[in-house]
Amino acid sequence: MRHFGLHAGLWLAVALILLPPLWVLRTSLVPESMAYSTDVFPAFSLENYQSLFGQKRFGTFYLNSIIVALGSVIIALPFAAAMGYAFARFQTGGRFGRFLVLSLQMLPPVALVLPAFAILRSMELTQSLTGLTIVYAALNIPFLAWILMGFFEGIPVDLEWAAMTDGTTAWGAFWRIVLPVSLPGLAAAGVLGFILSWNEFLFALVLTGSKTATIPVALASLQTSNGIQIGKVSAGVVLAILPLIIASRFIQRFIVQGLTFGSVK
Amino acid sequence: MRHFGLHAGLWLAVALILLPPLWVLRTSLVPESMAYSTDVFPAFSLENYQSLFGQKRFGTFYLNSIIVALGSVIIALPFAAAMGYAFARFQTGGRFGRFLVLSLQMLPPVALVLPAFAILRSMELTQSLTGLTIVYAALNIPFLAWILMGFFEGIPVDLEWAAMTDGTTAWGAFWRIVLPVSLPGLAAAGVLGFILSWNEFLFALVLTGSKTATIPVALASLQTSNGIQIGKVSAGVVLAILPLIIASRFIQRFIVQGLTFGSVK
Amino acid sequence: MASIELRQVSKIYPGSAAGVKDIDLSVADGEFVIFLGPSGCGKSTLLRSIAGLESITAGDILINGEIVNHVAPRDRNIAVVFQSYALYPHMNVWQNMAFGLRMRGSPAEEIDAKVKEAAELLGLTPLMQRRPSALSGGQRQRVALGRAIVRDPQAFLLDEPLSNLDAQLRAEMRLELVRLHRKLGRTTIHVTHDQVEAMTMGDRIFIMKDGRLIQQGPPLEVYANPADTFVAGFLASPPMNLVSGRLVEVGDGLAFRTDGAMLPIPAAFRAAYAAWAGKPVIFGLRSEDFHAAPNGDSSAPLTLQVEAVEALGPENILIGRLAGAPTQVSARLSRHYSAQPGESVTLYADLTPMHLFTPEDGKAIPRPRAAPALLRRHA
Amino acid sequence: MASIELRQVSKIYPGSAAGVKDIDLSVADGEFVIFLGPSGCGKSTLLRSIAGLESITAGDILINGEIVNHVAPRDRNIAVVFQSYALYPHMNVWQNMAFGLRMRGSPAEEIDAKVKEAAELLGLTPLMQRRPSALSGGQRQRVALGRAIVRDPQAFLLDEPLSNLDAQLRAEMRLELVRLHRKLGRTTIHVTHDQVEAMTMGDRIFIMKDGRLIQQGPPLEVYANPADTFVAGFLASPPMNLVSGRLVEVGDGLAFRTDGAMLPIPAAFRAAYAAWAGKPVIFGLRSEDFHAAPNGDSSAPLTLQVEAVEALGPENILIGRLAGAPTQVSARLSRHYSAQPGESVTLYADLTPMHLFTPEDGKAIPRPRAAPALLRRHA
Repeated sequence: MRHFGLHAGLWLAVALILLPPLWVLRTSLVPESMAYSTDVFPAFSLENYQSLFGQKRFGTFYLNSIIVALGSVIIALPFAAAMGYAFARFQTGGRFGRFLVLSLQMLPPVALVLPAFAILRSMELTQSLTGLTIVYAALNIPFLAWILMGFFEGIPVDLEWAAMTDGTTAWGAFWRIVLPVSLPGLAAAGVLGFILSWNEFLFALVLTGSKTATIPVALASLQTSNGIQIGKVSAGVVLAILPLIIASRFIQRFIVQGLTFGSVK
Repeated sequence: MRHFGLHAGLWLAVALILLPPLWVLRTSLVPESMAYSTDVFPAFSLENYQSLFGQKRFGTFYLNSIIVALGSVIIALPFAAAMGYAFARFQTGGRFGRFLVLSLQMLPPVALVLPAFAILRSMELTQSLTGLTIVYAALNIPFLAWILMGFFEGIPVDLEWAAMTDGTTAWGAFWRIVLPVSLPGLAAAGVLGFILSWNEFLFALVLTGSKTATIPVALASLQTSNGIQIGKVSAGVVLAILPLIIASRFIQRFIVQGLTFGSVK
Repeated sequence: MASIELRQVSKIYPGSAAGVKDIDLSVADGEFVIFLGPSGCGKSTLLRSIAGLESITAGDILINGEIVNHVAPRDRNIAVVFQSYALYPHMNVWQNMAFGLRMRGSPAEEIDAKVKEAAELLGLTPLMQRRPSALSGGQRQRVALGRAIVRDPQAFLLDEPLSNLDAQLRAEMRLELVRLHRKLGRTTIHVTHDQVEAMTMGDRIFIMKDGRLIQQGPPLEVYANPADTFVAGFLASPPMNLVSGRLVEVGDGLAFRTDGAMLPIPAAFRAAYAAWAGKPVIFGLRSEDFHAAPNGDSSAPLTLQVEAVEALGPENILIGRLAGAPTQVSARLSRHYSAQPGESVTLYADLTPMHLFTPEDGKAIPRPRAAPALLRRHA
Repeated sequence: MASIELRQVSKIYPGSAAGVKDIDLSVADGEFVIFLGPSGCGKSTLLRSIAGLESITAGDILINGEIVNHVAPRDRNIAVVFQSYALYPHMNVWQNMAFGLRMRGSPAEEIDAKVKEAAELLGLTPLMQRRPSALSGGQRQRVALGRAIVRDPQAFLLDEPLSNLDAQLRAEMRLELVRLHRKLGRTTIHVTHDQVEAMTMGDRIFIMKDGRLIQQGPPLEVYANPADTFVAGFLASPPMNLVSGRLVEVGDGLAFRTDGAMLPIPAAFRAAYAAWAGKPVIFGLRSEDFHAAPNGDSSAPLTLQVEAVEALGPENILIGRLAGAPTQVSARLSRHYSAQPGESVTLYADLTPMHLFTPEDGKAIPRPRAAPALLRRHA
């Protein structure tokens, strides 16, 4: 009897967590007019998705988001890796240096938006994907460096020493041993950076134009002028999460596959 | 000669990193009229700070931010700790469970703002600090749980076993051993949660009123209507970062003080 | 204060080969026993099951004759010393040692008295205010021991408590643990993979392999009568020499024939081994049973082609092969006897303690038991 | 192919007591030497300095007579085998072994031939496609060795390569490393804290403590003539017995007097020790120099109050005290001799290999050297 109560409570908790996202999925797949119906599934329809990709040009925004998020990660990762490695292996800057990296993360983004806008305008990069990509890369670097620092610290220095006696330079040991061994960490950091850029709203709103908007900006536009178009918002949310889930599952497998260290145990 | 070039390059890089924040500090301490002067330090003045705390009611916003950020961390930490511990020690939900936690982090915040607004309005909690605190707590939980999970995994299960043979229940071992030993991790997670809440803009903008605004919203208001008041913005940025720096330094010492495990090495 | 009994205990981890299978054993009240085996043999799993830290898949665990399968660890009144010591890092030595008593709600004066007594016993008194991180390895080990003693438990379970100490300290703690056991008289199970600890510390050894109990008995008896080739090899260093060959009839006796040697079987064993005449067997003889000179009736001369000499200081180990044989043989000789690699030397094998094993499963072929060498004292 | 010489080498870590100070040593071409010492004594630091992985604070390191202080590790042509093995986890066995040659730009056929040869030598051929994570500890150890051999380096530096193996495998690899050295003839420095490895593997031992070189020499010579009480204690298990007392004149001879015993100093040492008559000294005698029966001229009877007996199987260690003495003494006796704790037994100490040390700094008091016991062969 006690166990039954416990299990009922647990299932209730699971339902509380899982129902909202499932309801979003459901709402995205019924016609807009039935979105607020209390029926579980009144009618199946792809009209929300069709409308998003047709009339609302979500295809473009989707592509914009991918370009910006992917681009920012590709730019940020090498810098972050070099920075994280320097902190991890050579204790560059000591404790104060590490603190400085973390403190970069503390600047309130809202204080950076207008300066960023001013700089980009002087370079004629507002309303352009290039500008937003650069800004996202800059925002990502300290965070990714912090994460990779932890990862590099977990790689035994013996591996680099072995490579150096085997005939590489210190740089060669980093390039041929540390980087390949860190692939799971780089992948994880990359995904996190991708998620942050993908979801970012404030900078995207200020720095993009109607053609260069990203998904969050597009989602916001569905929620403002003519009231909330809940069906389309739901479909947009589903679309927004989709690539993240795909990326994570892929990465998850990659991480789990586990290049465990060939050293002891 | 080669070394001289190298060092010059390094100092240049350091200057590039350090100058902007130092310039912000400088701008906050000169009169508004001389903010754009090219002189290094034309005149010292606290007028920006006085104006912020007088006319701009920054004192209130400051207090609001502290209440909201601190409150959200205090609410989120116990849940996040329980969740992280369950994932770390009992492999609750297995790999899929962990993935679910991370995926909560992927929801684009912009898609959550209006639902949150709707829910809070039905509870008459818009324009209130309570509402914002609850929302921030909810946003913090998965992220903090993820961080603490890693920390709990680093605590040898032997410690809990020892406590359990010493006469505690499993819950007692968690409460009396795991939690105290994890204090550095809890502190680090708490600071991160505090920073995220402190800097958050989007939810704060939508969910607060003129009296319950937080620092980021107040900063944004300085940058809009009558052009950018750069002196006050600079002062505001300095004020916004100050508590974070204080908190981090304190926490940093706490983390470094190092409750290294009493087990082998 | 407690006997411990395991009946058909199994612990299976889903999707893993580890665990233990069908373990039957009993430890008498006050006994000091050793669980010995290579890493992964299941000895620590068994220990944790007895402590209640792991639930068992099948069977019963009895403490003092009562089934405790579902009794919580804290109610079994058993103390565990972990390999990692598992000291609470946020407490000082005093607090670590007092924790168990405080959890049981003992009065403050009693706690203080007992902690002081145990600290005195272990020489920890000057360290009471230190955190574990400020202690050396040996001191941590003592605190872990003290934490166990203070509670006055029914039994001590020690999980490789010496494996993180250096050689000299390990030798000292071996003696000290035995001394403590004699003083406290509590049932003790000591888990180890070290054959020296196994030989010197316990009343009985339980030898485990791949989750099964292979052999049990007093150390010297197991040493003298290994149940199979695994035990023969594991319980000594260098391990017992094992040579494949064939049992043949020679005149009215038996002999073991292998490449390069023909060894007469002692008369006392002939009847026992008669059934194996003509069949392939594995011959086992310990390295200390080779001598530089003939030694009694059952000595047989052998020619060893020396390949390496390990001069340990107190003794020399000669390693080589019988002429043409594929298996390496090691002989433990006094430090006054040596040879050069490449030389051929004549050694005399004392065959009284010899063993034969079956080639199929390595089990010992039964023969009259050898008495342990221990109490045959002669000046 | 390489001699290695260290001249006044120091490595100081700022703000740390670790490091090494003023090390002078030289290793001849083709020699196999051991760096022995407790953990933290600086032996690994020294090894890494020779490999070029750590810069030294002062002094010179010479390889083949040339100062290499500022030569990069990859240009020293030295192979290091790390305690952790440090296999590249993202490469299979073949790639791990080929890495060094590929970095040096060797032609593909040559790489393949050399890797195959080394794999054959170490029995790794069936494992070439495996990742390190799919190998056992012993296999990893072999791959690390193979990776070093393939490159045909001038010298091998081995940093506790056996410490992560279990006892049996460790004994096998000891022999195998010696065999490999004999086959390849390369200068080898083997770092260890294990006295058995030190005694059996090297041509010479260098004993280190607290960053300083304490003693060097062939193993048995160091064993027979320890420079101080640290070496005396470290190089054997059980360590040399050290008893405090006083040197006294008895008739025309000398004797060592301590609580419970009076031991005559052998005539050969009287002249050397004469200056210490009447002064406090530390007397040292190894546990194997106690016998159950008188053994030649310099045997002295002693009464041992037995406190513990460790029956190892091949031999028994008796641990006890001389009547009333505070220091514990251990005696290594044959397995045929034993006693019960609590008994008093008479043993005979062979005083020929005795030592005296100064109580102030533990240094050995010079006396005529004892020849190592090794080659006094008698059947």
